[in-house]
Amino acid sequence: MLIPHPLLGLRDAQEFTYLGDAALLNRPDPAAGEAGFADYVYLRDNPAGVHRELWFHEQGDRSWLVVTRNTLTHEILGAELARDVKLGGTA
Amino acid sequence: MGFSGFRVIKEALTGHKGWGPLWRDPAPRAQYDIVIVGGGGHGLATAYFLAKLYGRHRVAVLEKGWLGGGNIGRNTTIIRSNYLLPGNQPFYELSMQHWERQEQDLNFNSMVSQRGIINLIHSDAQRDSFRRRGNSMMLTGAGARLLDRDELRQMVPFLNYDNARFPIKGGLMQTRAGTARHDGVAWGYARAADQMGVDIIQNCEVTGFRIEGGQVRGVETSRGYIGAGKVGVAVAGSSGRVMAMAGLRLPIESHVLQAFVTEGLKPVIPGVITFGAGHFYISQSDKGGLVFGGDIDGYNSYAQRGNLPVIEDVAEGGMALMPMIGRARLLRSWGGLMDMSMDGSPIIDRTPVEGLYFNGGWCYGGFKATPASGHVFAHLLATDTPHDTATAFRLDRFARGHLIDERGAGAQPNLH
Amino acid sequence: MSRLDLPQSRDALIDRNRPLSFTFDGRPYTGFAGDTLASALMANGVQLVGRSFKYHRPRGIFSAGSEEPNALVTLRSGARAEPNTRATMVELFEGLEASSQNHLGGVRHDLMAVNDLAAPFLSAGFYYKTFMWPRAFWEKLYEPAIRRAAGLGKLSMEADPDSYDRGYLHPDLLVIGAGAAGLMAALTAARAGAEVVLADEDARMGGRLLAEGGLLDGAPATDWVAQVLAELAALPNVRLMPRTTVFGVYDHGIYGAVERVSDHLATPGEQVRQTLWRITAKRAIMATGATERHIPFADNDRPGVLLSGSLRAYANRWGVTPQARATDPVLIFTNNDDGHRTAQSLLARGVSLAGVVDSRSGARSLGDYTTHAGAVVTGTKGRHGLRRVQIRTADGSDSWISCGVLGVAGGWNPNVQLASHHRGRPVWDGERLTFLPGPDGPAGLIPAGAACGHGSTIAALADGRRAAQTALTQLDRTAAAPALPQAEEEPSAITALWHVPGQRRAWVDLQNDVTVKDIKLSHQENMRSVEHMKRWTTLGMATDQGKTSNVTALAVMAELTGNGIARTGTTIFRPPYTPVALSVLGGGDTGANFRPRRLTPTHHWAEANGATFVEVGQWMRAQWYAQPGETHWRQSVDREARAVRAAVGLCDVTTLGKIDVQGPDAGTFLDRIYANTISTLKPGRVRYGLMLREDGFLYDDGTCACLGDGHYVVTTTTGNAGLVFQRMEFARQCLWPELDVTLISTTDAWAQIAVAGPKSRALLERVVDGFDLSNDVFPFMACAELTVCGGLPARLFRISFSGEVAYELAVPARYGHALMERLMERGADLGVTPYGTEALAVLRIEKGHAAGAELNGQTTAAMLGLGRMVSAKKDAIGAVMSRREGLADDSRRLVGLQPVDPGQKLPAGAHLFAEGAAQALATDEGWITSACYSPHVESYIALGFLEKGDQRLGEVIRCANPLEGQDISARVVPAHFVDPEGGRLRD
Amino acid sequence: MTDLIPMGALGTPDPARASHGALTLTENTALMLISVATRPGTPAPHPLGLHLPGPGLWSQGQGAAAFWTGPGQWMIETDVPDHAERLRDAIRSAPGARLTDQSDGWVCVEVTSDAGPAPIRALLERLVNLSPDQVAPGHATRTLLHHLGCIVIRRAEDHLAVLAPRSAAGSLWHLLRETASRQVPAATA
Repeated sequence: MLIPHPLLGLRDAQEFTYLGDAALLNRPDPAAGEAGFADYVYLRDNPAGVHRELWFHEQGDRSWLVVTRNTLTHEILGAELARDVKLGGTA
Repeated sequence: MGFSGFRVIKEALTGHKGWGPLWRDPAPRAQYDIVIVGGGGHGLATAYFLAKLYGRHRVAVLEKGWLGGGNIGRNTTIIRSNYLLPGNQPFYELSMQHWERQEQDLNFNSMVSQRGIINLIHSDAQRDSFRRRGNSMMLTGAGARLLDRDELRQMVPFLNYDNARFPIKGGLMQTRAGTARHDGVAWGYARAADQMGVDIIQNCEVTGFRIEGGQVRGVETSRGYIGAGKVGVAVAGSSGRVMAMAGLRLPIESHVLQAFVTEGLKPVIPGVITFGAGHFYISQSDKGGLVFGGDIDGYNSYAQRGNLPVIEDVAEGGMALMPMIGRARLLRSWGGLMDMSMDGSPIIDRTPVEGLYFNGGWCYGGFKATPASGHVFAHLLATDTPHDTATAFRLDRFARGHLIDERGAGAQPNLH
Repeated sequence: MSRLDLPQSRDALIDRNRPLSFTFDGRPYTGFAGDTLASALMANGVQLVGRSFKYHRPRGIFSAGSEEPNALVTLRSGARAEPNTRATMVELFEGLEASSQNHLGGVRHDLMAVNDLAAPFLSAGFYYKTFMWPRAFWEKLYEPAIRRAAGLGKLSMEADPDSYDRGYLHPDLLVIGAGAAGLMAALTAARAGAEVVLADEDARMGGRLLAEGGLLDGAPATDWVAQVLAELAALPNVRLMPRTTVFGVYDHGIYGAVERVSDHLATPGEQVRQTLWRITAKRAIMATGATERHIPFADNDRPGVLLSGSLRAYANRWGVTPQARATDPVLIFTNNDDGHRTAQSLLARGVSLAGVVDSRSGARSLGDYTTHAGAVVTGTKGRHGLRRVQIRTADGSDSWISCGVLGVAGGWNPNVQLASHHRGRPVWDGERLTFLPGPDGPAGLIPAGAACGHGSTIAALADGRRAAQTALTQLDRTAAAPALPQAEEEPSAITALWHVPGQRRAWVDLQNDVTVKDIKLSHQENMRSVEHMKRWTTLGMATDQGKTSNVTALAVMAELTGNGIARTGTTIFRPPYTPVALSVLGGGDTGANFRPRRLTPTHHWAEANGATFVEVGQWMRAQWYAQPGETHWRQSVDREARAVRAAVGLCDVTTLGKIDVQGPDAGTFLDRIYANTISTLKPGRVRYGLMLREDGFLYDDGTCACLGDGHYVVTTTTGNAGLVFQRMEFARQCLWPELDVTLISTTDAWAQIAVAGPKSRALLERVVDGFDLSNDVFPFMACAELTVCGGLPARLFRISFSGEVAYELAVPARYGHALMERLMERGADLGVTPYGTEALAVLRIEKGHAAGAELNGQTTAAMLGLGRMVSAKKDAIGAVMSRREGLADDSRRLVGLQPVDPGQKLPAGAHLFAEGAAQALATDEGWITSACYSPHVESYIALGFLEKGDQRLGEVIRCANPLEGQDISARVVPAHFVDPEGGRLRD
Repeated sequence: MTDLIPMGALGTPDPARASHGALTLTENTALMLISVATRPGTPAPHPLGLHLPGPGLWSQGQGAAAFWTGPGQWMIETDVPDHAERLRDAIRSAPGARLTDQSDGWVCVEVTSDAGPAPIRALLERLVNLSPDQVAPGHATRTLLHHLGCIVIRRAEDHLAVLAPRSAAGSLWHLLRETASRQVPAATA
């Protein structure tokens, strides 16, 4: 696969480490308690289709990216710096 | 009519005219006591055990494609009961005991071949952790042997003992482990269940659940509505998709695991060998193909196919472990859809929807579990209580913190 | 037979001036440069080349390409022996050795051919129905016999002696196949300036143009091929890759390809044998051509029966036909015009023709030969090679025709495989009677030419150009369309004939011995889905991946279901396109350099000082340093551990991960990373920290040193360094990007040496540059930046893993070796001793420090007795989830264990049970995590997790290791075997 | 100054060197590396006027060069010790800039060709999965060399530098030598 790195262009996915659903950006407040954290840590939409997900450019610039990818076709629809997504509040 | 060597001879002499369908293709009835969603190994085994052990015959298995077309027909056929944790090991040992009488129980030769599995040891620390695991196996009667380097070398002389990046220091062996013919398992269960009256309905895709007042009433399908007293879902990699139709989110991600087979070769590999340090495991099929695999690709996928880096990684592992396989050729590679759970262990439980039961989260280990999974899921569906060997496979264990994490990898499915 | 006598001008593809000798099954033969092994065998009249998989029937060469199902040989010998090699793809070289396979007692007199007599019992799926009784016989008798009979060739069991390369290409356009369509596509794109890679599996580019013997622009097509290749070769933006098979299509335009760099040579010499290319192409053109299909009829599997187009290729490209005797005439069986083109080619080359059997009523000859219109072939004779063919003519009468070769032309199947690699299904074209690439193929892959049904030369050329123009447009390039060469029309006029019905066996899959009857039985047994049929009969699972059988089988199935082919469906094709050697897929280093190794700065010093090394993650670490006279590792380890307790020891701890954390918010950030509080740490101080995963389990431990305001150094365990860095970056970028903090990994920059033991201060005082090491100024858990050895910048941490007074001294890595030497030299009178990871482990077990075995991802802070470190006052990763009932109620605690009999060894991995309890998983109370012999305690000791262990001190329990037949009594003791009060390390 | 004698990353006091055909591999032991980090989004500093380039790029200045390593992060290279000291001072005084000395964190192998760019291109094709424009002169990037994480700097058409973690120097050297020593046909592109 090729990941369209927003700063570096197309890079082979082998340079990246995958984490999972980009919902992991939305870490709950401690007030959410165990139940809130259990949802965050364990439950996934796991869609067959468009999926926003986190990739780490471990063998590259060490950026975490939010990649939008179709899990049925592997087509990639876009990639953003996770930091920008988080700061922009669009996670 | 039963299968036997005698019958094969008789049919051969009379032009094979007497062989009938292995199973019927019935039209779906309006209502069943129990509907199983998923005509893979686990679904078919569940139906078989419902009929065989629990006297439930008004049972249908709904399969969206052709029966046995999912992971049961695309795995690397390994059977073993070499687990560490008490939540897992008795269950897999139950499965192993079923495997040992599979042919006789089903009157179908699924070619269970107990030629052993060896997990290679590369360091003292790994030997310690395998000793802990081997003792769990001993304590459940599964049996285990800790092999030193010399014993191992006698058994599998062709490994790279002398110039390895990860030196081979021994192995943990389960002699009762081995392989079975994957398609044969699906067909064996399908035929036996069908003979006991279970309706196996192929090309019937479930498109929704009918839930009234928190109670499941039946399923909408591509072949119309089918009423059901209870619905059991056993759809492996499609778990997320199917359970979402009942409004449930799961601690599961779907991932792709690739598997590989070489051209046919005369016998070389005596049993199953797994090389954890190099992410490679291998056995040889009855037809002579070397069947091997490695890690999952590592990203969420429903595509049933993988990519080159893992293929190269697996082949590298193979070459590093046994450089004599270099001139064998990869014939075919394919991908299966793995229902990777958050702690690497399965879920067999009731759900918040009354009458809806779930069986999934098998990661890449579903094949070996097929008989026990069918047995305990049937038990749950029939009795509403978990089977003794499956009490830990609860859905709420994640929220409550009772994880069954063999690898200690935490809530990241692609690390299990 | 001998070569066809041809005018040189039309026979340029073999070089008759370069004879090459080779052997097959030990017998010497001669061929020419340009031959394949198959064409050379034909030229020598060798017809029988192998045996089939199940029935061990005689097999001859069936095709002229990579689809070959029959002529599989073992090429070469010894460690280079390569089983199951297609004779049709092997370029002849001087001294080539090949042998036939899958027989017992010679290919002519195979004893296993007895299977053929038992064929009625070996029907599709027979093995699922029998071999079940008695149970024990399966593994002992039936299965070994089946396994011995199965398989094809043999592995040499020797390591592959050749080397392999791997490479990466990034063209604009990859053209797969250099036939008419591929060449035209490459030419079009190349002239437009695109970066083009043109790959073809054949040694010689040209595809079917080399085989047809036709004319382009009035000259031999091979002239046009040469001219195009010359132009392409001269262009800087084109890379021609003959002998290169594109075997798989992966995501986002990535193609796997294998270049057979030196397989055409006797040995690779200095070169690699093969190269694995990963080609990332913006667009690709699939000009992979088509494979001819055969028509099953009774006994259609004899040597001498082959594909008609291949017969034509052998005659035109290599100047041979495959009769055992040169005078035997050739017969053609066809259902379309293509069979007649073979007849024409053969006539033109002076081959004696027995005629054309054409299933189409009204078919006419295209030359001077007999055509049996409306006739079909109904049988054959000839034990090891074809002698006679039975035909049923239009009027229903049967007759026998003597011939040595039968070419079968059943129409062409486009090679759609690559287009199916993303699981897209081919679609049925009822007019052309073929499957074509479907609309849901891989993005960016454009089928062209015969691969999408444009099989005639003229159509393929035009379609290749069209495909290239499409690709160029998509790449925003404009291109002039090169003129197409003039070619003749080649009509097909196919009428459906999928098999000739009859009572006898008619083979569909020649290698796996699947017949029309097997497919019928499969249908009868309700194995009707195509996938079920395939799996029940093993059809299409042969080494050709069904290239010669799948479509035909599907047509037979469609006939049985009455549903038509389009509705019967198709199986999809999986990579690789043709089988690929594992050695090239796993190319590169397979031995000690299989994976990178990291060496410590003192590695070479340790090597020179008798160290034995051990792999720890990626690192090689000194395990112990054997001194002269020490014959057992325990002697060395005990000595090293004692030296640390009594004097001073040195251990390279560079491998611990080091992360530089800087920024005004660094303290706040670290508070969220660590379970305990860090922000209160003052410059010059170090704190022990615990990291949890977000699920509340222990993840890593280590120290955090504060070097100055907003500047910390985090250390991690050796194995987790990369992961911890990744998680910290996750926290920095994804969870709290508002914090101003930066992270830099500095693991490799510093050589860090632990100086441990009561005399460590005395030793260090001899190397520091006037730095006050007294306890008051530099107490336990202090750190400083300083200089040593006359001005070398260094960092000093007063931390201890052993429980003794201890320091870790870090200097720039390039000075690590010299520092080690200096410390050894300055400490000689103090008894300074280097120690390895074994002694390190002994010391930390004695002190009760957790390491990898205790931090295995399944344990909690509370289990280590460190529950209080998880601060309830702040938010940190894992804090909330660590309070879940399953973790909070886990009452297993880390304890020490000492055998009641001090001579007994406690094995790590033993399970713990109460004395007298039945030993089962249900009564299991824990396990031993780490164990060693303690020279300090003078007994074996261990650490382990035990149910309520903190409340059971003094109790005698059982350590069960049934795996090795042990059951040992041990006393529960505190997990500190040395200095439980911690006075020594604060001295 | 210390009397300790520094050791090359390959375990030899002198820089390692090897030649294969047109390619020469030399361990660059004189190189000093200084990592500069700023809060992402803040302007890049210009220590002593040195231009810190954008993503994927390497730029050469007076007595020093710099390449981008990540958002808000650069590595500065110099082989002039005094200049290194001045650069460190300049970075320390730049607002918000953080300095980490990495001179000993990496091994650097300079690969030069005496037959023009073709041997370098052919070597690159077999080392890294990057398109030619990503490794064109003036580019630098961290990537995978087989299984080893490295930084590749294209200093010129005929000059490549490869940096690997210092501890992996032996593996890098082995990898580069093996690849260079194979008979690599000159690239056509």
